[in-house]
Amino acid sequence: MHEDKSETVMTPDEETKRPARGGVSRRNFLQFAGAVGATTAFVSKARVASAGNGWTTSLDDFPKEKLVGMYRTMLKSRTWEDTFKELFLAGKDGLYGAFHMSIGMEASSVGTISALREDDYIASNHRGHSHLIAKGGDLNKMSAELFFKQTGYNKGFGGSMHITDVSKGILGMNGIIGPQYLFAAGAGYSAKVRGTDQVAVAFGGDGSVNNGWYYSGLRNAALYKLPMIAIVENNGYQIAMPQERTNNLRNLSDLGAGLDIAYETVNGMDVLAVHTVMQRAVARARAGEGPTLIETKTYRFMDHSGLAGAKPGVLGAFGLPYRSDSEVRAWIAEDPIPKLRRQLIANDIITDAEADQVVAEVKQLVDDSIEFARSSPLTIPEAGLENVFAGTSVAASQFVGI
Amino acid sequence: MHEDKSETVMTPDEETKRPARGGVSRRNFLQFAGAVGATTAFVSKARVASAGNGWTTSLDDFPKEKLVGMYRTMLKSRTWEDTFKELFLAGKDGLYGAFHMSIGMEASSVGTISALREDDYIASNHRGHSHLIAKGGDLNKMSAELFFKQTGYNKGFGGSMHITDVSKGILGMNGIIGPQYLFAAGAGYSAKVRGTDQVAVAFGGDGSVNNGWYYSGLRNAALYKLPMIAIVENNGYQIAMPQERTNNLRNLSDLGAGLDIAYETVNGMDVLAVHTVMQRAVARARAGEGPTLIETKTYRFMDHSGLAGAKPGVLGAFGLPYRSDSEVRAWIAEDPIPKLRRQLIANDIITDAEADQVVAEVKQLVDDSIEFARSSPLTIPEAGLENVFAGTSVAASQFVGI
Amino acid sequence: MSNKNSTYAILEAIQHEMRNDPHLTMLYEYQRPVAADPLGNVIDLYKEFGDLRIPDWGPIDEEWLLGGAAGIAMTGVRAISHLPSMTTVRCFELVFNQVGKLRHMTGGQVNMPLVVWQDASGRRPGSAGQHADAGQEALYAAIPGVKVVIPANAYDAKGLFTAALRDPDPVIFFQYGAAINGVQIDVPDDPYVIPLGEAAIRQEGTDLTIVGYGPAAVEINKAAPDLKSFGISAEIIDPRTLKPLPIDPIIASVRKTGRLLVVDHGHESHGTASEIIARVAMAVPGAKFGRSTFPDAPPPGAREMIAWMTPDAPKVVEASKKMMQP
Amino acid sequence: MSNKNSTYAILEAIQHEMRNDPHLTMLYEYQRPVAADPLGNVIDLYKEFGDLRIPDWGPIDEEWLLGGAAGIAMTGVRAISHLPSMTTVRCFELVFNQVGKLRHMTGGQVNMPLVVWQDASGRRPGSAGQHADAGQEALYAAIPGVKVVIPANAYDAKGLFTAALRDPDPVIFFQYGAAINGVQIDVPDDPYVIPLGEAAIRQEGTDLTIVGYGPAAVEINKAAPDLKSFGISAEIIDPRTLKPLPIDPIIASVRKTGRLLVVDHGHESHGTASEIIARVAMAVPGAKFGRSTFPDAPPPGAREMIAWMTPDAPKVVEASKKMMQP
Ligand SMILES: Cc1ncc(C[n+]2csc(CCOP(=O)(O)OP(=O)(O)O)c2C)c(N)n1
Ligand SMILES: Cc1ncc(C[n+]2csc(CCOP(=O)(O)OP(=O)(O)O)c2C)c(N)n1
Ligand SMILES: [Mg+2]
Ligand SMILES: [Mg+2]
Repeated sequence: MHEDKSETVMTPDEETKRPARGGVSRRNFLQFAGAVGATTAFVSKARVASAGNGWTTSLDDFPKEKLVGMYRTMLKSRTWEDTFKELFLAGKDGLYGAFHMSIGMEASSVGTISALREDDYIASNHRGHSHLIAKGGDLNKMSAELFFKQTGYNKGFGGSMHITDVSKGILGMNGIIGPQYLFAAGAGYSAKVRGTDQVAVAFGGDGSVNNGWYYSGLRNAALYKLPMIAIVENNGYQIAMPQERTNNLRNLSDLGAGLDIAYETVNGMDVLAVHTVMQRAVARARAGEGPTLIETKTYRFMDHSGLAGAKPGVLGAFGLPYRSDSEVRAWIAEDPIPKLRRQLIANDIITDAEADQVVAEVKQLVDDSIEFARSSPLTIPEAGLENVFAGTSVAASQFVGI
Repeated sequence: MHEDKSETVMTPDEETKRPARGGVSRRNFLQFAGAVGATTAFVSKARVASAGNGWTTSLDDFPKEKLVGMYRTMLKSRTWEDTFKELFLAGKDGLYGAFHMSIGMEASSVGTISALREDDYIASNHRGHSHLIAKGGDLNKMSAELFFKQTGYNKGFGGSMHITDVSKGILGMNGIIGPQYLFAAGAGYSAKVRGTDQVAVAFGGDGSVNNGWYYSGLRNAALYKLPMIAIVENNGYQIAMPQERTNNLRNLSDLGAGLDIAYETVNGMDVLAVHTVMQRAVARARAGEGPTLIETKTYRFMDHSGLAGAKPGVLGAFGLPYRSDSEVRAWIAEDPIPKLRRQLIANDIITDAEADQVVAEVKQLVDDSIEFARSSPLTIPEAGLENVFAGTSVAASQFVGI
Repeated sequence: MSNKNSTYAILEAIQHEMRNDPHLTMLYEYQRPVAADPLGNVIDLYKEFGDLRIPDWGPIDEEWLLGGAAGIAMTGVRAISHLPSMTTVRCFELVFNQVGKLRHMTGGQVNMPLVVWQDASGRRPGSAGQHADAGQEALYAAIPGVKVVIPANAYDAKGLFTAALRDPDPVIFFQYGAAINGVQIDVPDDPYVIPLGEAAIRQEGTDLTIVGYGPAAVEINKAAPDLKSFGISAEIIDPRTLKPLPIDPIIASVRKTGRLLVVDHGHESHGTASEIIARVAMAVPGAKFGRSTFPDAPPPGAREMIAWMTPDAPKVVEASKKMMQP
Repeated sequence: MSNKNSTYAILEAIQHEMRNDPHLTMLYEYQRPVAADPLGNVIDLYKEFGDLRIPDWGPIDEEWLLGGAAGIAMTGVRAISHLPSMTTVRCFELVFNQVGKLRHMTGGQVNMPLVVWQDASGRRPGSAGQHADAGQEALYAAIPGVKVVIPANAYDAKGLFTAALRDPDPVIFFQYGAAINGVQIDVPDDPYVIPLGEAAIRQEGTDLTIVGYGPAAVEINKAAPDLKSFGISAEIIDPRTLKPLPIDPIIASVRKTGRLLVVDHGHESHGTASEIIARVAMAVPGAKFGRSTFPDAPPPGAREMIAWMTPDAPKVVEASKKMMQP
């Protein structure tokens, strides 16, 4: 028991570490959450105020399929992660490995990526399931990868944190913070060389903005006017470290002023607001007007990684040392998925029954993907020597070959 | 001859490389030079307009010793480098190694550093002789280091590009672009830990602002409100690459807007203007108000490194492929040393004879330092194995010891 | 005195030095330095030393943690830079071109009393790619001007960390996950020093010299009983320090046994095993050499793959048997 | 066909591939890729291919040059990242944790057709500290997933660069100052390939195997006549590629000569010499080994010091004589 304590209090395995609460004020976040609450309570067909960034969006501007598509995609992401959360909690299927949920942040991923074309690029981070699903990632292959099976996207080499689908312009999730910005700028450069009007989008958390690669990616995109967009998903925390204790900017997109590029901060709990801001950025990028820096203010309902504070059937992780439960509840009140559903129904875009139908369809897809993963074969140990270089294997140097 | 050409056109030894002219417009710089020319031609006791940054300085604000001191220090730097330039050109003394002159940029180094205290810190770059001299560097030890002698500052280990005097708060010149900003931020942190009100200043060229360490040093200084000042000496070129082709900001200090810190761009050819801006920054730093980013617009009259385009007895390097001679002449017209001399004399602060006296004294100091260097002993080869770690030597592994 | 884990042992070392040195400062990232020992004693450096010397706020920016700490150290304030496990080489250039060179380049002027406390994952399943690495200590040991330390247990961790904190030169201290609770051993409460550059001979033997440190030392330790039961008298040496490398006791041992097996969780090529074998090969002609290392591949995520690729205790036994074949 | 220097030879290789591949792009820093051969032919890639594929503008920002080029390569456009000589490890983490790992981590999905053209100073006097380094190729060869090449002359440079440009995997290509006009040799105008991983046996011999690449190969070449005159029949091998390392011809040679001397301008510890000696020691028991390397110190500026520390031709001769002693 005592030994346990010293282990869980601090080990170099940061994923399992829970620093004690820093005693910092949550004022900024609660203020922001409050503002969101006040404005999105008002749901009207004519105008939906998207709090925090001064932009307003009207449902009229969106075709029905687009709106339902966004709903479906957010739900797909939510349901897929939620299903895995339940599997992990149930201790079934022997699941193991890294697992960072985007639950609560789906408006940011879906709002941005739904403004892209299929041939555009995204470079994602450790919290990227939702980006992948929004970009058309195959649930079967994603589930199989979480099971570390041969049929997974990465053939079991990568797991949750590295899922990649180059064929869909998904340059990959990544376990390291920051290179996304360089990769996306490079992908934008590549589009220019090939003479296409593709756009490349980098995703990072509020923790990724204090990194030289962020500065470099954005600055070079500005210099060469690259079709690159940076999405900073500010969910208020870097593991357990509150964002306001890591950077002296209140709105992280303000760096754009010092880079002389377009920049906006948007309510990341409002998929339509995010989409609107993103559409403008995409138009700028395709028109050769250079990069845009977008900050989406959002929140992860669960813990940084893994299952601390999570309970079966409950949305959100509570009782964590670094945030208050009332803060979590304030943000859950802004959950973008029921919010969009309410809007769609209130505005007669879909009926309650149609919405339930979407829920059922998505659930079926997710369940099928779990079945696919379960019934897929494990990896072959020797395969670990492959894929270092194309078409060859490296030596099995763990064995002394005398 | 042909072989020579292919060698000089391109080798990995970038110091000797001369890329062909990029064909880029020099408009910005000429405009700026023009502006400087227009305003500083006006010399009056009441007000000296310092072009480019909107600040004006009056000689009345400065005690006589301060003014004469600045003149003497600029001259010391100029004379020391100029003397070495002549020695290199004469091929005497077997001089070798890196040699980056600050000639033309003395107002930037002296204007800033003369606003510091002796116990403040500076972290300098490859073009730092002038910073060192301004911070009180010993000419004898500097000269001996250029001769790679035992009596040099670095005992012959470093040469021109690495001169250091920790005892005077000179954390060192450095052959790598960028770490200065981290070191100065760290030194500022150290001052806070020790409870002093010391200030730490980083110097870098216009080429150093596109580096992650610059962003990191400034950003952390902002976060922790460190007594750190960054001086970006924008001399218009990065070796042969014009500054406007490397960064999309017109005034490099504008990044400060995106970092939410104090920032200014100042006419780097006017030592009083630079000093005034720096005084404000130092006051802010000592008062715990955090970092300042200062850009000094300046120019190096000589080539990037070495002697290309230089002639004995001639100020400036001409005929270089990447800049026009008329551009060089426009900037030489702004030479801060005769400019200050003219001001001091016109305003009856010193007489012509007194000024000549300073010139003579400085020349003597410099000549003495060369004599000191000449008569000092060469290094002992075996000493190269020392100073890797304190108090020991490493093995002479170049010899097979069987 | 109790069965502390290495993190607690390290914090004890830091706490003691911080109490004696009013300036010693540690920069770190999101991992507040708090730990408890088995008796329930808690060390919370932040609570004791406050927000300036143990800043419990700051960015995810390893270059600041390293470069800022170097700036602190250069001005005479002893500093620790604690870096997370997936960024073992995020600041490599700053160590290579600055931290390791400044004393030499300035003719001895710059002191760099800096300890880089580098977490390291080791070969754990389910992490993949960047989160299950090992062996980067060999890259640092290739850099002139820095010392490199890799304890395999809490006792060594405390003694070596104290030595590092009292050293005038930069020390890179690798703390592997496997070495946190690796070999259980009592750790004295009082401060003590294990000098950098001293190997530990874990077991004496006459047939075969087995060398390994950090996670490999943990596996070798596990394999020891089996080796005995197979009649192999192994001399087991943990160098603990890679730079300065204590090669003499290893050479002396191989002179006796005639056989050297180096086990390393780093990669096959250009790892520690090469350096140790090469030095012994020059000194002991005619000896027999073998190495068991992780292959020249990144760590895969799937458990089956990474487990098969990692030199664990059973593989140490197999390798030793092979080494004993005529 | 003429006595081109390696830079011209490399530009020939790039020019040829760029003419065949309409997208191949090079990012570089302040060093416009222009060179002339002895006949006065000039290659100016910027002039021929323009500001997009040979951008003659951009920042001093090696992480962009490397990371941006990696982003370009990931999207199917072959890329070259040309990095200056004092920043041999400025982007080390990006190579270690991204460029080298992405294929493996993604189960083979990511192709990385990227050539890193890394300038390297070598041990020149008057530069000191960061501008007279050598040996960093060994650090890259320690990284899984990247190939490493170091030509010692213009002929090899062109053939290896062409091979690198046709490889689906990332290749780090070290161009040392000493190897630009190192060994004079005619370079064909037409494209040709030297496969990665093939050693060159520069001279056959029976007494002693001498291995070295890059600047060391240049010095060994200079020492060859003296060795003959002292009656030493040396077999001289230039591996040219460090990863994949062509160890078989070296092993075969040492089986014949019984003696191996490795010469390296990198440092003593954890350098290439260790890896080569260790591999041969495992394969050829009883052989005699020696290495002549730059010491474990940064390069000092003063000529007397750095010259004395550098394994040059006279030291190669001395070392060979020592190796021949019984
Ligand atoms: C360069 C680097 N440093 C540290 C880490 C360890 N780490 C993983 S996730 C994380 C927090 C990231 O916070 P943020 O960017 O806000 O993203 P979020 O997890 O909140 O989505 C950290 C510090 C890492 N992966 N990479
Ligand atoms: C990180 C790094 N990249 C490249 C170089 C090579 N280099 C030396 S000086 C220089 C130009 C610097 O230009 P700037 O910062 O404007 O300073 P200036 O020489 O004009 O004073 C370059 C590219 C270096 N020293 N360090
Ligand atoms: Mg976050
Ligand atoms: Mg410049």
